[in-house]
Amino acid sequence: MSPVLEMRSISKAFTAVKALDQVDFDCRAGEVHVICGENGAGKSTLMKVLGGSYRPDEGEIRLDGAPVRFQHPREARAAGISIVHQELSLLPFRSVAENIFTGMEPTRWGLLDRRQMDERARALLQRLGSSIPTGAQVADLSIAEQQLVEIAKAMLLDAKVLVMDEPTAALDDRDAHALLRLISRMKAEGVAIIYISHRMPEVMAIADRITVLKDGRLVWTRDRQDATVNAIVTAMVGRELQDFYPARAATEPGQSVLQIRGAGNRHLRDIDMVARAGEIVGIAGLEDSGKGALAQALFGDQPFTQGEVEIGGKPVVLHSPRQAIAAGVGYLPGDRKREGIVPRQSVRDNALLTLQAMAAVLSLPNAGVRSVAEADRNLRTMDVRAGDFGQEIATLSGGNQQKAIIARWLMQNPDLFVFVEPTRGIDVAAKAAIYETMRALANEGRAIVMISSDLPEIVGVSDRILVMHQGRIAGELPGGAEEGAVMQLALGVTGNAAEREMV
Amino acid sequence: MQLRTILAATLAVAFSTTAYAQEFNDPAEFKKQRELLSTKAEGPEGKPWEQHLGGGMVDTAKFKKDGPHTICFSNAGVFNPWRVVGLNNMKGEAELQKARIKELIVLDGEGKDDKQISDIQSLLDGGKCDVLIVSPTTTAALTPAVEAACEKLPVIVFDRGVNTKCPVTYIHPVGGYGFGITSAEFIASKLPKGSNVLALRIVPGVDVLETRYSAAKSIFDEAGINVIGSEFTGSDRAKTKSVVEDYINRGEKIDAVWMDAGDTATAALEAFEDAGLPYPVISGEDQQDFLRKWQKDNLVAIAPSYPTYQWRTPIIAALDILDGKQVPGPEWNLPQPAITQETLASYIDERMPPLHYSLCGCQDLPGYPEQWGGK
Amino acid sequence: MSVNATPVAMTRRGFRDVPVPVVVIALAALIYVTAAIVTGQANQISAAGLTGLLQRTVALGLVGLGQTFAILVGSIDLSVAALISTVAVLASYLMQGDPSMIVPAIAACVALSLGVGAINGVLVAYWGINPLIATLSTGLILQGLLSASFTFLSGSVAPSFQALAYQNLLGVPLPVLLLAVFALAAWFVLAKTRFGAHLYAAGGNPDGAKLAGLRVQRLVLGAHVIASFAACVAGLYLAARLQSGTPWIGRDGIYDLESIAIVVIGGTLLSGGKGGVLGTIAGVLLFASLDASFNMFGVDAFLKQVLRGAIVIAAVSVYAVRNRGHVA
Amino acid sequence: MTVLLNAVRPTRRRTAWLSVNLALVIFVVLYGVIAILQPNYLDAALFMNFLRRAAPLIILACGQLFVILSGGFDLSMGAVVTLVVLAASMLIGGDPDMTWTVIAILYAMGLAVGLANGLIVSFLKVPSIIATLGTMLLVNGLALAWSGGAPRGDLPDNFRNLGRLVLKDVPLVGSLPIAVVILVVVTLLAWWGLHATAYGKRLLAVGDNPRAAELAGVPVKPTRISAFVVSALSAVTAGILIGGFSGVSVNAGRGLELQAIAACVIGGAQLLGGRGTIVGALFGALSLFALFTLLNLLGLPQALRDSLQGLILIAAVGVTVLRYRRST
Repeated sequence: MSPVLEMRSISKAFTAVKALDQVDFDCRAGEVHVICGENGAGKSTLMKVLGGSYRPDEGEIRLDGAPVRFQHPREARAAGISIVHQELSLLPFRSVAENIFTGMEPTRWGLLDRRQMDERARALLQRLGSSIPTGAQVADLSIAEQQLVEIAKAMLLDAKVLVMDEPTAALDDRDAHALLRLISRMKAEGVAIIYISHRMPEVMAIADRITVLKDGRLVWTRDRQDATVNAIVTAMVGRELQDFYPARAATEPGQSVLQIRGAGNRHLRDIDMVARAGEIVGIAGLEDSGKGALAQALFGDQPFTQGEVEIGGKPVVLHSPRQAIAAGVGYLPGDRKREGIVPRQSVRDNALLTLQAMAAVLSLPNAGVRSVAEADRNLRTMDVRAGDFGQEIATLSGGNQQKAIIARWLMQNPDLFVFVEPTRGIDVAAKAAIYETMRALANEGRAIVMISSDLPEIVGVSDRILVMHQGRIAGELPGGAEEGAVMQLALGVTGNAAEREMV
Repeated sequence: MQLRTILAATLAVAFSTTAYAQEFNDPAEFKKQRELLSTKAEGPEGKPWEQHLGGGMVDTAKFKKDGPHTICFSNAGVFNPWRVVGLNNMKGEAELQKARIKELIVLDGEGKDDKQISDIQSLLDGGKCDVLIVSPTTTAALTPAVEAACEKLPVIVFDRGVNTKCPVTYIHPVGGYGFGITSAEFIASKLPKGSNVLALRIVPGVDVLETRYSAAKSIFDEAGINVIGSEFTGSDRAKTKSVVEDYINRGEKIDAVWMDAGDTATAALEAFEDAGLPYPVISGEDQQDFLRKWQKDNLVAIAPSYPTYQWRTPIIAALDILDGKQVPGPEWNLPQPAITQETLASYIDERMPPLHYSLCGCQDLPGYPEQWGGK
Repeated sequence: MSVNATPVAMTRRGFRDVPVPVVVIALAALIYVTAAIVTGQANQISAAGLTGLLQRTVALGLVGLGQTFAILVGSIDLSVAALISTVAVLASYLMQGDPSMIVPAIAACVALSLGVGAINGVLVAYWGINPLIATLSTGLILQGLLSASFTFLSGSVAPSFQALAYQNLLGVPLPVLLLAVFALAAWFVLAKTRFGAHLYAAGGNPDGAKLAGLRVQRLVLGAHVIASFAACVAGLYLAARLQSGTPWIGRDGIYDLESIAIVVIGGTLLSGGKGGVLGTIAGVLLFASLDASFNMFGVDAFLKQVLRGAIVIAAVSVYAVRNRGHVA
Repeated sequence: MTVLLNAVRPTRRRTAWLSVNLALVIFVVLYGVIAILQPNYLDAALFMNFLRRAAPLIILACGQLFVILSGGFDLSMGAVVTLVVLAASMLIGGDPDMTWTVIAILYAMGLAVGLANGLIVSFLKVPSIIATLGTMLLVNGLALAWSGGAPRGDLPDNFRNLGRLVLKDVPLVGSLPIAVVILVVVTLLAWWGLHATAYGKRLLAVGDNPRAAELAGVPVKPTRISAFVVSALSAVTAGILIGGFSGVSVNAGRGLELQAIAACVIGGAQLLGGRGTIVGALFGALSLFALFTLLNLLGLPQALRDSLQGLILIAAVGVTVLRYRRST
């Protein structure tokens, strides 16, 4: 069977950097072709070339055998290439139907045909197994629902080629599984699907073929049967990663650093938990289980309204991030771009920000030369790769930005660290580095609370796992527990039902 | 110097589109106002706001009505001290006549023609007014609204006119040419031929101001006095001072300063003080700060006026009209005196604020001086 | 692009659900009626009084409708005041009272304003200059050229043109009808056409809109052209109403800042993507009824300014205070 | 403001001093032309006088920069200047003994206005462009209502001297206006506050990404409020200098807020926050003022001053944008 899409010798350079170098890629009708690669490997650039956002410097794209050149995304879209973007591209204040039809609005007598929009949107969503009301405003939907709208938008035109760029990054396991089921269905309908992901289990579950990119070059393309996780990871990072997850704590955890009794607020109820020095406590749960709310409460961002919290044995009030920081809490936000970095400031200033925030208002910005040196040392410890720490942080890759924010907290030396989705959207090598840092921080006697939607990560990294369901802690599991057991608690159902959900 | 000319010319060419300026040089009006300046006023002695210079009388019997009356006033706005003092005069006059007035309704146009038109409309719709006084923002713009009002009420227009004869009377002092004539003739009389005068003006394009400059310019030309510059200051003291400083720094000799309105006169004088130069001959206006400085520093100066007492006249006219008495009209020319060295002392009142206009004719009104900001 | 997905409890009922324009219109009516009753001028609630009220909305309303387009695409237009002056002056200068010049004069004004809109659009959308700075600058340039070229009231419009501003049709003043037609057209474009939907998309999420195949730059340019066209109509209306334009009617009318204020008071988001015509009309009605009420109460000119400032803040804060994020 | 945000893309740090350079270059060129036309502008005394006159605008620009860096605008500055000049004359009433007390009161008023702006933006979540538009109307109205539309009372010499007195025969510089001393002190203070304290870094972070700043422990609301306070206090300082330079006037301060914003922008500050320097604002303001002076010297029609200001603004921002583009 000849491929629907062929990309031949695609090259694209930005000023000095070659983002793509002679990359060949193709995709057949009815197959799922997964692209793997570290951040910066060129995956997104390749897809932007395909989608008409970038024009390639050299190379050729053929669709159904005919060469095409896209000047604008609209041309790619018209040619049958649909892209589900990693960053949501929705309009928050418009309805679901309006969002799905953006740029493709049906008209009747030259006017918007809203009835047709509603009907077709409803049909599309039904096909995706969703019953989101088409008139709902997108801002009122959950992230998962928004992701579905995004997919419906991409499927509006009977696409020949459907590109999904980390579509499960924002989804919890339940929603991710639903999405994977959908993909198999579309595959059966003969759509050529290009799928980008960092989640290895997912990749192995749905791929027909796998392509690995590294540093803008094609490493290899193989059938799934001929690829192993190890081979993929090795190809991605260029070396073997034996111990992806670091070893668990060798010693027994020490004294309790964090103790919560009977705490709750609008989203949380009856929270009792302990985190001890030297351990990593994983918090798992579905999207709306309250695990995010727990992190926010621990950091005083959305405070507890009842119950008691002790840190280091002393009762504390956590009504604002500042109070939490003063009480010895560090916090790595889940959304790096919106909640982590201050993009136009230097890498160094980003690392120094909390120190500056907690210092006396009119003190020297860097509290003396010492702190600059310390910031640089921490940045180097975290292996932040930047030409110069004075460079704007927005120019760094996501993984490096994340490391710089961890460096920010190293300056603060907190007793309790809250990590929210620490590796979301980060490539494999940076992931491993972050896990190692977390373990090292724990080994130095800190307590770590890690909130994550990534089940393997929860299971692989945590010493203990707390699973949340409907605003409560539904149960506790030891580190290394079966993923299924975690899921079972997260869903709040019996074992068999959970198994069914998983399929 | 040559470079400057070239630069200026290039820029001017680059920017000049269809440069268009309305003609403000009306020799007939110039002549008329020059005559009016020396016309003997008719009316009560010492009450210039009740006097008139020549002109006829109009019969108003048809407007006779039983009192007390509601007088409505559509004001252009109170965007400068002159209008603030004026409005206080009008309110003072109304207070003085309160036995005959039920209410004085004042709507403020905020300097927007469009709003003033609507204001007049809503006064008519409100149905309370017995007579309407209008001080228009711009002549042409308010004409249709005034015409509409004339059909329902007796209308009195003052300060600026309208392009219609329908109002019962149009009250105004001699006018802009008169102002320019008085001030420029004084300066010309104090300086030899070939002297330099700097003209400081507020903004371009305002009829009542342009005529002042046009009159002064022709007198200076006649007398052989050079107008070395004509600059707009926007009534901004800092700007005025800077402009004068720039002229001084340029090394030009300034023998006299002519101003089309006096509110920044003291700022202009300060520029000379700061530069350590003697004061020039100057024409200002009848504000207290200028008069005091004049007296204190023995300036060679004159203060022509566009007297604020004209704001009293419309109330008087309105009541007369509603009583069916004859009033001067259709144009009511008020005297437009100037303050000279001889009369200076009598116009200075230390109790009054610096920007108070001395020719307010308000000394006998109730509430003086507190209502006018005095002590 | 982030979509505000903070899980708001699903108990959004009551006051929060009432659309902003409705609240603002109710407020405007309340203020006006209260003023009329308290000051014993109940006749201001008559047809004549209300017509007078509507008449006050025309100029600002027209500009505001155009401004709505600019703000909806996430831009802003500060050049409208200068453009209004320019159009008003140009119209009266070209007509010089000659009815045969009405059409050429209007054509020239429209052409000029479309040009200004296009320049704004190019600077903002294609050159990437911050819209505040870009339109402030074009406004300054226009104002300067205008004041330098026309030092005074230049000519006057043709009498038959002027009549348009003063005539009634079925008891309603023509200008009010003009505003109504314009508002209806604007509403129609925004709510019923693809172009309108695309404007919302361009403002709500420019990157997303581009990926969905929209030509965002063209849309922003289009919105600016519409904003300038609306300012042109307002300028022509003012020229007709005032017989001749002065080079400062736009500036004195503060049409730039006031038009932004009414759009925002009407619930349109300054960042774009949300809002609409009804809100703008509500905003201008609020301003007009304030004006009329101040008149009825005889509020002192300076105090009026104080109250207006306070009300602008209060009106916007009523719903802005619900925002959970940071505002700058 | 999505389009606003996207207007200038984040890039290399080089651009920060590139834009400072640009303002410096513009200033040097303009002043050079002035000096060619009028060679005595190269005298120390005349340069000092130039600085004396530029001092209020520079001080305003420094204050405005704090608000711009925090991501907002302060449109109320001009009104604060008006308030200061009127209030000073009313409160002092010509009594030299009152001067220092009154100056303290003026700063208290500025503090109140700044706090009001900051609180409205931070807690009522009204976008600053609207909030400060409201306070602009409000403060201006209050000042005029209080003074009855015309200032009462004179400013005594010891108050006037702050803006007017020039010390002669000062070593090194020859003549030295008090205003220049104040200017230097204020600029150094502003530089210290912004570039030499933790506070400055917080301010940049708040303007850059308020949510991230909050989660890094920055007290976002107090920081933002303080920016408005700094801005209002700088307006008070400028008001005192303007009152001192030229005396009481109701027009003092009109339009200065836009000039201050323009100065910051010419100096390379990024609207909506995150990037900008005091040195940039300083040279931006000097450039603008040099432009005004040059136009005065050329004797060009007053109006063209606006046009040229507009052109310079577009050019300055346009060049910056193009440079950013090229470096990405």
